[in-house]
Amino acid sequence: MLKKLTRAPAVLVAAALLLTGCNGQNDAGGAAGDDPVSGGTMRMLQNADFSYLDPARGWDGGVNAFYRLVYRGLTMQAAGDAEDPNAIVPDLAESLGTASEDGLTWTYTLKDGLKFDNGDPITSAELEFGISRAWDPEIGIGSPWLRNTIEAPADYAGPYQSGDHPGIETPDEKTIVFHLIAPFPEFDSVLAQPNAVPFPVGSGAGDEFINDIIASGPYTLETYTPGSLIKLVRNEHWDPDTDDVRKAYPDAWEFEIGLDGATIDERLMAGQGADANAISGRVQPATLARLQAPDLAERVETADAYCTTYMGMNTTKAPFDKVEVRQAMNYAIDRASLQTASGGSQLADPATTITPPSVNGHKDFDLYPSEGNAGDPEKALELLASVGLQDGFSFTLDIRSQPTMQAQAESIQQALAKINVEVELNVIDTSTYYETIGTPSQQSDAAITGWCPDWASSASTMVPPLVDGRLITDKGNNNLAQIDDPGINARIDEIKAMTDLDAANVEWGEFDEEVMALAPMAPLLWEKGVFLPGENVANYIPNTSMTDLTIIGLKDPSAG
Amino acid sequence: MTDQRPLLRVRDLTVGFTTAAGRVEVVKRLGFDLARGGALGIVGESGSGKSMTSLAIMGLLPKGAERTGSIELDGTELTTLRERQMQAVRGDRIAMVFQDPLSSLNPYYTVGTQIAEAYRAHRTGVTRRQARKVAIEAMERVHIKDAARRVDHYPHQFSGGMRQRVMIAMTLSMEPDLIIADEPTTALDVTVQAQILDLLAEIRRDTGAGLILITHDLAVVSEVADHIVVMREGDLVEQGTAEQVFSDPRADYTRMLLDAVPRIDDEIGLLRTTATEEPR
Amino acid sequence: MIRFLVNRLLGMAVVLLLVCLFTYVIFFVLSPDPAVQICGKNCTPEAIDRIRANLGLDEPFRTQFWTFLTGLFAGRAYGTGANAIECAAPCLGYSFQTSQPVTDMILQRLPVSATVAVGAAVLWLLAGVAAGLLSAVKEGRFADRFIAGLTLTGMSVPNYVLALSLQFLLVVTLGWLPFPQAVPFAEDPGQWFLNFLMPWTVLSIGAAAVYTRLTRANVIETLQENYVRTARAKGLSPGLVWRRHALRPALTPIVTIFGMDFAGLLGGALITETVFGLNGVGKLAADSITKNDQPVIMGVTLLAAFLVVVGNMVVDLLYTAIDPRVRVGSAT
Amino acid sequence: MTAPLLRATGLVKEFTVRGTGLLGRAARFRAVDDVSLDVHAGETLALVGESGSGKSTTARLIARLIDTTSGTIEFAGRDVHALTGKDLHAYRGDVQVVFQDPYSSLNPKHTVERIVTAPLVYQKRPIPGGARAFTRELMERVGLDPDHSGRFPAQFSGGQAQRIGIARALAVSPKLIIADEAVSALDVSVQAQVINLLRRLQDEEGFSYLFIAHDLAVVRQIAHRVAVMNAGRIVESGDRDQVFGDPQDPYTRRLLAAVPRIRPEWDAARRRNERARRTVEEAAR
Amino acid sequence: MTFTPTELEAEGAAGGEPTGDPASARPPRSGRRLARAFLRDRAAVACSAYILVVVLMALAAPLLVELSGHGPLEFDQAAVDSDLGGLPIGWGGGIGADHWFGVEPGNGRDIFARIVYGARVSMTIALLATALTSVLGVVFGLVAGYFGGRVDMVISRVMEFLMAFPALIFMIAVLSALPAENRQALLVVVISFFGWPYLARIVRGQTMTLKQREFVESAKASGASSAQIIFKEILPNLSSTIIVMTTLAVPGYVGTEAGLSFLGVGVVPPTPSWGQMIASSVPWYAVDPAYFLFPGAFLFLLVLSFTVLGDRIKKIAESGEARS
Repeated sequence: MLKKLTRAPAVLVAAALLLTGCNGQNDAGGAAGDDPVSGGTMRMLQNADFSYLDPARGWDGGVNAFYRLVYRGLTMQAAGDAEDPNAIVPDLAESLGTASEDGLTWTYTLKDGLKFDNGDPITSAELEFGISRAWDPEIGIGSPWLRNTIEAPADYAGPYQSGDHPGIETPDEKTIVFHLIAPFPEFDSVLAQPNAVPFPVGSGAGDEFINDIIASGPYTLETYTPGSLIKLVRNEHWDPDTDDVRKAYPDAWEFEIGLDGATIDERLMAGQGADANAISGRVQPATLARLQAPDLAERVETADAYCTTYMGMNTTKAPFDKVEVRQAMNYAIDRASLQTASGGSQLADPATTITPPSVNGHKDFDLYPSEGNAGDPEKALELLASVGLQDGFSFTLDIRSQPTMQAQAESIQQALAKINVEVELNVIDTSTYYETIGTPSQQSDAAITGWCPDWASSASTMVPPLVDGRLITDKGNNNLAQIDDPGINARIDEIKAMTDLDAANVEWGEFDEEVMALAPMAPLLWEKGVFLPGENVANYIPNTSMTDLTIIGLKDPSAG
Repeated sequence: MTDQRPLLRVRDLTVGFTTAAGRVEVVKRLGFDLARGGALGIVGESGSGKSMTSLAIMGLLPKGAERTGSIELDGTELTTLRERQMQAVRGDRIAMVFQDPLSSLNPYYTVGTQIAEAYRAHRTGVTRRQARKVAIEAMERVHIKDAARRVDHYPHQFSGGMRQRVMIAMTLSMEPDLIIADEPTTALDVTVQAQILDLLAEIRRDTGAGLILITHDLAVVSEVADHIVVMREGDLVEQGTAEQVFSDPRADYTRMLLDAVPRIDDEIGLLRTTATEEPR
Repeated sequence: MIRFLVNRLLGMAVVLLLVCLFTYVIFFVLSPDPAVQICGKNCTPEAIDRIRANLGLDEPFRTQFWTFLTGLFAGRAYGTGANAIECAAPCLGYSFQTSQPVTDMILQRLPVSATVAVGAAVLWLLAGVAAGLLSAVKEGRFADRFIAGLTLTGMSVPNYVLALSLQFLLVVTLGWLPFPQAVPFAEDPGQWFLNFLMPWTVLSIGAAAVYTRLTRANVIETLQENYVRTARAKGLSPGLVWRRHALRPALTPIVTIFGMDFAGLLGGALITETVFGLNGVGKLAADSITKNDQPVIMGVTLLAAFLVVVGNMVVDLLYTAIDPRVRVGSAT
Repeated sequence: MTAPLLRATGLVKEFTVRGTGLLGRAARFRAVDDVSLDVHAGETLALVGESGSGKSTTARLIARLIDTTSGTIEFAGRDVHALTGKDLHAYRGDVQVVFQDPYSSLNPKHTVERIVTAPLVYQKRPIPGGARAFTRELMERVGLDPDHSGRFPAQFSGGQAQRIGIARALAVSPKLIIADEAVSALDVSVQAQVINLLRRLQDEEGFSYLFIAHDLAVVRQIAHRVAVMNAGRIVESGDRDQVFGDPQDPYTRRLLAAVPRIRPEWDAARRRNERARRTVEEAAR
Repeated sequence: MTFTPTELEAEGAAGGEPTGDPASARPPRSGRRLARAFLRDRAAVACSAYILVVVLMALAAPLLVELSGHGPLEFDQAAVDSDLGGLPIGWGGGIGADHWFGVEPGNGRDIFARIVYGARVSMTIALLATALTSVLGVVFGLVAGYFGGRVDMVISRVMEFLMAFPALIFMIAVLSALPAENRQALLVVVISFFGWPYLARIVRGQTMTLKQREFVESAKASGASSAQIIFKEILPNLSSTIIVMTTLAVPGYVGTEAGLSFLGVGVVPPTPSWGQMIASSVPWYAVDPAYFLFPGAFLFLLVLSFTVLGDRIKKIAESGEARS
């Protein structure tokens, strides 16, 4: 769900640290011997603060997991321990949406007994209001999918300035109808986005939701000290009977923010006092060695990658305008060394495709194989020689001033030195990195970045945004390769139109391979996660995309 | 004088420093007497050791200085006294007036506090009020006008001459037997100098205290002292009554010094100097 | 006195204005357009324009700066219509990253920074003055030389190196202390003390070394003053000479320097707070720098400068109170 | 009578004094108040007074080290204030200053040679015969060992250092030397030597002295004419013998009365004894 | 990070000598006597020796790396264990004949080579910053102190402003906002920009004292121009102060550079720097203390050596001035 983040570094850090979720593979064996029990306070130790409490503004893996505790939408991603955790299931709605024949009108019916934390009922009007906030120019800076799919006049500027949303109908309190711009078979996924949630009509203007929450989910806000502490307590008006997914075992949540990564790991390993009830994001590479100790090893949880770290090559600049050169890069890069530099085999896998295995629609292939993934310089040199570049060349690689990415860049530098290619690193401050590489006039020859799907139920948000030539913009561009291939563009339209989502996913896998034959990018790594929940934590199923916090509980609520 | 014993009797006083370059003696085997109520002038040019002599008597030599010889005050040998006993002597029996009254007064306390300090240190059970009264009296005795008000002023609020009066007042509170004045007028203008010298004479007359006046100015010493000690580079060059030293000096050095003094009422001509300066 | 105060206040205002202007210009000129950052990943040129207008970034620099200044004293409003946000004085603006009012963000962090600063200051003042006195008394002897060695070491160890070493030794290896967390005093005084002990130590060690040396030098120098000789000539006991005539003049300059150092510290101990993960103003600064959150950086910078300048002034006034030479004009 | 070498008319110098005390206002303090004086070629005019009387300020005004508030100074018929560039350099050569504290007035980091030749260097004038020889000659003239031209001031005694200061003044062959308390910091025996030196040099070179001093006895030994200053004003001036012998102004009288003296009868006795001793010695020979 | 100039300045102000009376009438001690006094001081000699080692290390870095066999940027996958998060294989972070100081976790770069090259960065930046600071501080201090009045007021206000400024916050903010190229030159400029007032304040004070001395008036009476008085008459009298102050400033700048690198705004990777090595060793110190220990110890010793050296030079200079 997380797109590459053009925005704050906070987002990335949070995304990296806050993990959860379920990843298909159920390894819940080890620690989860005991089942979660209701009660107690669950603690979360994290480095960065959440971006925004207001779901119309925030949109990243970390905060999305948090929103799930306090907000409800019409649909949602399935529980972390579900058979297919990527699936979309109904939440406030009785069932998934019903599309009209032409695919332009989607209708949903609300469950009974839905209430906000103040006891007011949630009706279709509150949903329409909450969803229309996405159009407010100042507030609606979160997920763009509502705006991308639902029909609205160009001058519609949200409920505060323009009033009711013309593209959403509420024929009665329990029915809500959406009119789309164009058919969109995956519209249920759009409504699972965090900004498609209800709010009392008229609330949330200005900075009201900067420090406050009007909850529809099982918890509501007790205290918020930005940058240091968030406390959640039970929302007494949340009715478990209306919620098939959330378990909400703990009575309260405490998010302790602003801790150093190493400190978090130390505290989790020590597990003193309340830290036994704590969870956190990925452990640091340095901690892995210490997790070999038997008592710690049995607490360890792992999660697969949902994002792909890749090096985009600017096909408008020589010599990356030649497909042979781009393929040579794919051959030459030493993914084994990249893997070690990024934390070793437990934290990263070499990536050979654009779509990671845990995203529906992944197809396993490797067009540029090498032994032990350590790179094939001979093959690369051959390719370079075929275009007369056997003596090498030099190019500039944009990277973020962040240790792991620097280590990755240095690894690429070393590997390409073997084929006489000199890499100059252009270190860009984290706060301006995505702005720079997203501006074609400023981007250099190549850049390292990552990409995650906006929803994992299909690869439709994984590959196309990176290669659709029609999406190249002057600012905020995601097609770093700036590749604009009519064949690719046509294939995207073709697959997107398919209403059979499973069949479409098979096509996305094929499409991935077709794209990689042109090598507009070199997939580098799938960065996985290793997690260390506290001893007293049960049913913790971490996920590198979004961990499902709503199913976690304590084994013994009286402890800690 | 009923008591034949001198008030102060100094014998073989030697002050030396041991430095990396060897031992340096700044006062060498000095010996002199001061009669009860007498005024002794110690004269010498810079580096003659006259100030070290006064500090040696007070037992206030700087760190690293070694003192040998004998200093008897009224029959008491001072060199063998313990520090605590010496404290009782200082301020009470021997008082000292220093050259630079500004730096010799603590800028942080009122002059009254500083004048009364000695009194309070040597008398037990003195109340604040009594001490203040003593200070005012002492200031009145040195002719500081409006003493009751000025007792609460700080040193920097006084002029140079007044500060020196404060210093003198400080010595008076304990009625000492001996006052040592080390270049008390050097920093002062000539008219003020005359007043301070008069004041010292007056106090001596009134209290009967002995006075040691240390100065480089032969004219000053001639006006105040009845006995003279002439020093040069730590050596005692000559001593005797003032009249004898001034009218019939024995040592060449004394004669040279006297020749070099410009006179306000003597003939004008080349000043007679016998010393030749050799570059060091 | 009043005149002195007025002059001092004016001087202070000038310096603060300079700080404001300087910071503002630097960030105005150097920084990437904050509107683009705020706008996020799905941005349109119109959206950027709207954000710029909201933040007043479309105004000429002079107007912007003036609005900023008036915001400081009178408050200001952001945006228009239903979404307008009132920012009461002293308004330092809103964080670009979190939309929190900068003033609130700083105020929330201030208690932690103050705890760190006060504890460290007490520690270094006590340790520094005590060691300095001991050193002066034992001048040239073993204790003096030993302390001299310690102070040189203390002055030389970079505080993050010290912080990491201590944490490794006392927390990770020996487990004697907890990982520092900002435990409020009221919650658990014992834990509060244990948690803050390391930050205090790290922060105070360099200053303690400097204060030791200062105290030693001042005391030794004061002991050579003529008035100390006068005091001894009056027959005062060594204790009295020390207490009345050596310590007060020797420690007065230390008070003044202490005031400034302490004020500087209140504005946040950036490295110590960052290394120990304490959410104080210093860490706020570090965090907002990585996020290029200009209003917060500006706010913290201004606060720190303000504290230093005010600290300077307080020290000046204090000095006036302590030193009669300044307090009472000369009569001549 | 010829025109004076130096004529100062109606000199005034005011300083702004920072306000003191509560709400003190900046005040103007008149350090020199309507001072007029003449110095003729070859003569010594002594300016006497106690501290704060304005005599040193007057000296600095004349040396153009500070600017006057009002009044005029003429040197050899030219208005000193109007001088610039070359003319000012020429004036700097004609008028030299010897200061009170020899150590303070000699740069501790410079050698004698550098100190002595500095005025010529600063005025961009050639050094006759080269720096080394020139320095040696000057040192000889003021009674210093020429071999010591490479030494630093601190390696000399006070009297010697003051001779270096005099040598520096001589380097540019001045017409007027302003001696600002030039002998007051010296021990009495050394003072006598330096006074003698100053007198001898005047005899040899014929320049004038403006002799600033607080010590009346010294002044009496060296001055031709005397001006007494008090609180910024000249209260009395005239020939030496007239001022010392028959002071008109009460302040002058007070000043004279305060000078400590060795009793004349002792001095007389000493002279008698000296003569007697000399006679005995001669007879013995 | 300790931004040491403040401390120096504080000490200078109250600690006496440099501010005291720089031009007291003492003979300049001959160079040989100073050298002898210096050589007798064991601590000073030891510190100089260490500094010399670091300097030589920096100068001979390419040569040393040739000897040790690994460049500062070279990866060595064989030396780290990918399955343990990239932990170096072997005792003490991989110390052995191949890697003298062990290797960096994750990529297996040779720590010895990085220390050696890191010395270059530390020394260059600290020395250049010291030089620039000294020039600025001396010139502005002299000008302010000598001319006084309005000139002094302007310069003093600027100094006050720079000293009131939270320099560290600002340095980080500016450095992170500026483009990364020429980071080293930028570091020097930024450090000096905030560093000069501390020296200038002392120089100003001493100049004001020296200006009162009669040799200045004497030079003026001899026709010297202001520039001549400032640079020929006054400046030589400040030499010992300047030497002492600059020696004492070097450790501050070594620390500042390392601190900024530690905070991630110093030199740009992959250029090695001690501060940066320490920063990247933080997560590892529990499992691989050697990675923290080497740069930490080298940095600490360098700062300590400069501090002790400055302290000793100050003492020797003072005793030279105190002895007549």
